Amino acid sequence: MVQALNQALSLEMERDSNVILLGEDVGVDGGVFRVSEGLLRKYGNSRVIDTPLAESGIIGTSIGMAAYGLRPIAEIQFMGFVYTAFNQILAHAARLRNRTRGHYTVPLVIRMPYGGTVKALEHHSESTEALFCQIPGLKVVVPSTPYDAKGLLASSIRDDDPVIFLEPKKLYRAGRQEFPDNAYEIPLGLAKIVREGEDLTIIAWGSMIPVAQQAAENMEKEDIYPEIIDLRTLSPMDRDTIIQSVKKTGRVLIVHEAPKTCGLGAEIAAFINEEALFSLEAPILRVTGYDITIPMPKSEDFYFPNPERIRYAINKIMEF
Amino acid sequence: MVQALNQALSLEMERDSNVILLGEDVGVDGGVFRVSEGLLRKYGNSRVIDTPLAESGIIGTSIGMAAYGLRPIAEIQFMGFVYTAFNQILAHAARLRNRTRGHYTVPLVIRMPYGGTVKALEHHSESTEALFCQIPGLKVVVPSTPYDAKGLLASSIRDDDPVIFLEPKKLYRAGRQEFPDNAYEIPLGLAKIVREGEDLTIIAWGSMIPVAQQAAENMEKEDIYPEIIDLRTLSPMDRDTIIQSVKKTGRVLIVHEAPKTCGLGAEIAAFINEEALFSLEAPILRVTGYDITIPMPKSEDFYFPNPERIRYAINKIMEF
Amino acid sequence: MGYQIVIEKFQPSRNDILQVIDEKGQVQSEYEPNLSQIDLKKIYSLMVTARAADIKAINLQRQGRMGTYAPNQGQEGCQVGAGMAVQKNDWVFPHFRDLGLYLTLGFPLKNSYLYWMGHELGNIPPKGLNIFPMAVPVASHIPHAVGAGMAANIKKHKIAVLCCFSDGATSGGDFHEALNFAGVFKTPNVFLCYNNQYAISLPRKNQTAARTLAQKANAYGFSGVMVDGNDPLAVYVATKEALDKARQGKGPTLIEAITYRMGDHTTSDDASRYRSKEEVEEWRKKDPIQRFRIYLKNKGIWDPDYEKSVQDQTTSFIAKSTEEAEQTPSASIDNIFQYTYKDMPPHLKKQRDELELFTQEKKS
Amino acid sequence: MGYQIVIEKFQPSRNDILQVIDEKGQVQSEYEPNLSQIDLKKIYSLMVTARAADIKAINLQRQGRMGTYAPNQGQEGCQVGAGMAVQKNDWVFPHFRDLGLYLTLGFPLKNSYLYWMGHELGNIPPKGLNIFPMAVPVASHIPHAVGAGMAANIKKHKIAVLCCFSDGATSGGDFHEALNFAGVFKTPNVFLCYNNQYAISLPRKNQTAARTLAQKANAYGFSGVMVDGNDPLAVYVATKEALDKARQGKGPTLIEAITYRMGDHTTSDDASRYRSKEEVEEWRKKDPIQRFRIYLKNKGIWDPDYEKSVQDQTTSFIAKSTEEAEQTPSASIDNIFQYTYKDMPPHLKKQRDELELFTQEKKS
Ligand SMILES: Cc1ncc(C[n+]2csc(CCOP(=O)(O)OP(=O)(O)O)c2C)c(N)n1
Ligand SMILES: Cc1ncc(C[n+]2csc(CCOP(=O)(O)OP(=O)(O)O)c2C)c(N)n1
Ligand SMILES: [Mg+2]
Ligand SMILES: [Mg+2]
Repeated sequence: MVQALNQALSLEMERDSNVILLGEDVGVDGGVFRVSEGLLRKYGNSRVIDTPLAESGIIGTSIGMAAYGLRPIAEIQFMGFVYTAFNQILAHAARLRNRTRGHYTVPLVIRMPYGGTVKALEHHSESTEALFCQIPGLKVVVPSTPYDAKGLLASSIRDDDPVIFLEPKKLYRAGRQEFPDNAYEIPLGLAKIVREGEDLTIIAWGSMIPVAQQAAENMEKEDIYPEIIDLRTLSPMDRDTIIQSVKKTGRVLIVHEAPKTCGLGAEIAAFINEEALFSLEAPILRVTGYDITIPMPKSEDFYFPNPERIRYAINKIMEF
Repeated sequence: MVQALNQALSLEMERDSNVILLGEDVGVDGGVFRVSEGLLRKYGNSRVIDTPLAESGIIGTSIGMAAYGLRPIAEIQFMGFVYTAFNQILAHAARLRNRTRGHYTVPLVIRMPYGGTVKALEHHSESTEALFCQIPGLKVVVPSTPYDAKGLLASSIRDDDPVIFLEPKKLYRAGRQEFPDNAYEIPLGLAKIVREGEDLTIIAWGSMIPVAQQAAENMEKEDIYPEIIDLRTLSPMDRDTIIQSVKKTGRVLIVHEAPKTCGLGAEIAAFINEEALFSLEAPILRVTGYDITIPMPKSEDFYFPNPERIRYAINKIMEF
Repeated sequence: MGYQIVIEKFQPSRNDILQVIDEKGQVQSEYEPNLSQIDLKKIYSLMVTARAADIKAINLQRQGRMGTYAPNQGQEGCQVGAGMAVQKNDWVFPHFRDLGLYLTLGFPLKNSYLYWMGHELGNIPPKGLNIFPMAVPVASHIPHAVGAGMAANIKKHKIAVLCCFSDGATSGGDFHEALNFAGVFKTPNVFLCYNNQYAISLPRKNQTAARTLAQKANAYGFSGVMVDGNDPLAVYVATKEALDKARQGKGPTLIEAITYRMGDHTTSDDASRYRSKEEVEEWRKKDPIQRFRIYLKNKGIWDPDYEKSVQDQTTSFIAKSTEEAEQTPSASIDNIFQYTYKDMPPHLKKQRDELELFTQEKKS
Repeated sequence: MGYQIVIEKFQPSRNDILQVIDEKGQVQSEYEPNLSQIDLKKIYSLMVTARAADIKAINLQRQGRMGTYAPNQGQEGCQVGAGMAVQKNDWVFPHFRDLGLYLTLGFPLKNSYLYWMGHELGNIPPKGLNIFPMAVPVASHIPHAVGAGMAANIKKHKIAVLCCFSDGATSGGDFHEALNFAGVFKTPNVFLCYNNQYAISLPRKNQTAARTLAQKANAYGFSGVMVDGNDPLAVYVATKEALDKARQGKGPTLIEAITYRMGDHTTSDDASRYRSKEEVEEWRKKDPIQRFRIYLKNKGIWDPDYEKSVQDQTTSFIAKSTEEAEQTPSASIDNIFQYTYKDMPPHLKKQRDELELFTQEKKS
């Protein structure tokens, strides 16, 4: 996926000289995950900017740059370090268009590696997408494949609203999927059914897609055929695709890494309840992180959803 | 309610010399809403501290003070200004106990006026409680009456974990309810049924309680008798009281000021779906703020839930 | 006037404060700018208008015709002085208490009133004026200003960016991160700090233990300068020099303009709770309008007839602005939904439609 | 040695850097502290242990026996020098790259290893040592240190608080807000900045345009001082003086210790991508251990036998710590749930019980 993201960045920077990249170690070092490798050389240090260590400063200046006429892509080195920029995101990036009735806009992409299961240090495994999904004015995007990563990042950069672009660390170097070399877009706001099935609907995104796929494969032995929806855009959500699938299967499992309480799964369950209650044949279950701080590596395996936990939950759902 | 809060602060400071108060304008000015009026005179400027204008600094130093052995009460002047302190709250206050397996703890209360309908300036009407409810390690408390305010604040101060204490601005000077002069506690984690009813369950908190009560009163004309649950503690939530009521009524309406998507109502609907799906006779509806930035005063009335919108939703629910 | 003269001279370490006109209206400095009569008159009438528009706003608030409002009196000197130095393509990131600056830049008073009356419309600048909406969260706009400066550098635009705030903002993390970026990227920023001695009830001395606010620039590798904020010419001279320096690619400057907030913090505040009458009266003697009137009189520009014409113009301008603002309809339902995103997503359309339906049903 | 001598003398404006032992191990200063032979040996053996324990950690990481790790080499001088100045009731808020400080304070190496191996247990300090767990979010622990200082003032405890961080942290909003609080409330804080020239790939000169980091103290109304961070005695002298000053109620100090991160940023980093071998080799000549060895030799304290005994002790200490750390079982399910709150709320109990049940079922 790293290469797909790198290509998207490079192609968009080539396409539009207003696109610039900034963040900690994005230039000389090419990003700690090498997502921006080579871009400094290609586009120079006025467009690929190594910043001081200050996340609120990175996002705050990006807002000013965006309003001035650039299309900044800000990298936050890990999602666990975005919180100091939370005020800039919530109070400014998300609101400037509305506050000025469209006079100033913030075409800004905030890229950040998110998620766990990679035995990382404290604060390096965060998956707090729901914090952003509740902020009007933001879009939240999460790819699960290199192909999607490239197309969704291109669309995010071309989008005229601020986009939180979450990159699943776990998949950075997984998935040797092919993707075309040219630039292409995948529209924001559309989910994708990555596996068709009849028996229940699994809704997931990002790093949980391969986990759900593995689980679904395992379920075949038990003659259970889940449909899997990869949300791709978490906000605004593709509610139609979800409702259609739920109406077909009548059963829903949501899988995410974030803690259960107030995770995005809550909103998904709530609106399914609102719009398709009488299609439900079983309670909507959620396989998620627990409502605790993500454990440090030695015990992190307890925390993250895995195919077994999914199987366990599916069996519960199918009992109804 | 202001007086009740003031009493709770004063009594707790009297009871325990480790209790201290800090924030912008809490001392000489007695707080912009006068909640800490008189405390500087009573307890001196080493325990009632006017700080520089820096919310992350206020919360960050409070964490250090708490770990050192004090029990700080930090005031954030308006909920709209807490976001710069979000990292300190999420990454430190909420986690220090777990990170050190109980060696260091953060007995800290973060008080802040929240909510709208008072024709306030931009950023002065926020109700983003769901941001905090998804953070493991935090408690979130919201009183709706002076009596509860005093007892809940006392309990929050005596609690050994960090508590986000939200004070409904709208009710600061409303409600001339009597409350005893002595110190008393209301346990955290317990909701309260503030109106008994048979036909549906309304779940709300803080400033939405009087609104829900007004709506419920109006519904009597239509021979509909809602039960109203005042959550009081939003995290951890009193799920039992909710489930019991839902099992009785079979219908649920959630009312909150925050935007609908990913508001706390989502979690409430989701866990009711999970635990009591087959008791539901109608979809769980939510009357909430819209998924937009809170409008400025001239059009804010469109935004906030009111008895008419609640009636509209109740009628929809009763149609099933 | 040469380049970077006052910035070098009035460094905080020298503890010398640039003043052109003293409290008695006398010229006390070799740095008196060479402004035309028209400009001098403009400064005067803008200050007078700002003062009167402020009084009007407070009255409107008292009568329930305006929401909570932040009184401006006493700070007209620094606001107008600074505004006079701004050029056409510059960008401005104002403080929330900045009426004089807004007026000087040609921002319609009607819009300022609209803002405080509670209309988002009040945030929209007129065509050709690059001004951001005021930021309510203190200090949070400073990074935006630096971002604009970075963008100008990237685009090789020879412009400057003025960013205003008050003493309270200097304690915020965003102040620090932004000024540090400005130093590192040598942005064309001018940071104008209205040191009006208070952040609500907190006196300046409890905001920071630094002797001056200007010296904070040193932490970011650029210059700070101190000026008498109640002297519009001193502020003009320093701001102009700093903006010129910025446009020439010579990096940022922090200006500390020493002034006083004569009124309450907002119309919800009662400043007598935390400061003495005597202190306020001391500062009244330093009033920027009063001393500038004497200065103009000494120059033969001011006389009672001129005063009357200024007052008359001001009165009718304010009346007209008030009327226009009050006649502006509040935002429609569609309007409050429409600018959340460029294109309204389905769930928002649904919410909007429901609200519209509900509102119609309620009416009928 | 009197009070506040070096702090006054080595102010950043003077551009003079306190050095007691030069790169060749020669005493270059009148400020040589009067330390006992035991203490001098302690400094040496602690630096040697820190160096060896660091190499061991890197090896453990390479062998998959430890997680991502932040190499420490080159910074032993400032860490040990500072740690030697800490007294029993002081509080310490360490940097995440601070192995030498941890060791000096008597924090078990086993715990440090546990931490980097991925056990929360590694965050628990031994009895009697007031040390906070390291903060991974850069700069975010500085306000905690100031809070502890405020608490000590409130409780009238005559203690000092040492807070360590590196150059990258000085750009963070929390650095600013915290140091400003420290100045305003005159807290007993010592801020020790390990200026190791890099924040991952960002060189110090791009972190801030300020000429020195020490001068940033000026923005908060207290003193900054510059020391050679590869000279443990210089760091000791400055830190001791600053801690004494703090305990005497005379307020905070910022110390800039100039040093170099000899290794990669972490075991995931490759520093050759962003800096030259030559630069690294230049700094190798300034190695703190090497020069201190010569200093001890010149004093007649060091000889090959002594070296051998230090090496032997170190080797067995490290082996024992490694073994103990590796034998520590990982946290149980109950353990990862138990410390979320003082009392586990019902929904968490339910989650824990479900996970326990699931885990048992899976096993069987
Ligand atoms: C981040 C933040 N915290 C708190 C507030 C509430 N508040 C509004 S104005 C103000 C004081 C501002 O003081 P200063 O920056 O000196 O501006 P002045 O009022 O003097 O113009 C405060 C605390 C706010 N607007 N933003
Ligand atoms: C707030 C924050 N942003 C980003 C990171 C990722 N990160 C870890 S260490 C580091 C550089 C730290 O540099 P410095 O403060 O100089 O410490 P040093 O590594 O030199 O010891 C960065 C960017 C982080 N830990 N915290
Ligand atoms: Mg002020
Ligand atoms: Mg460093």
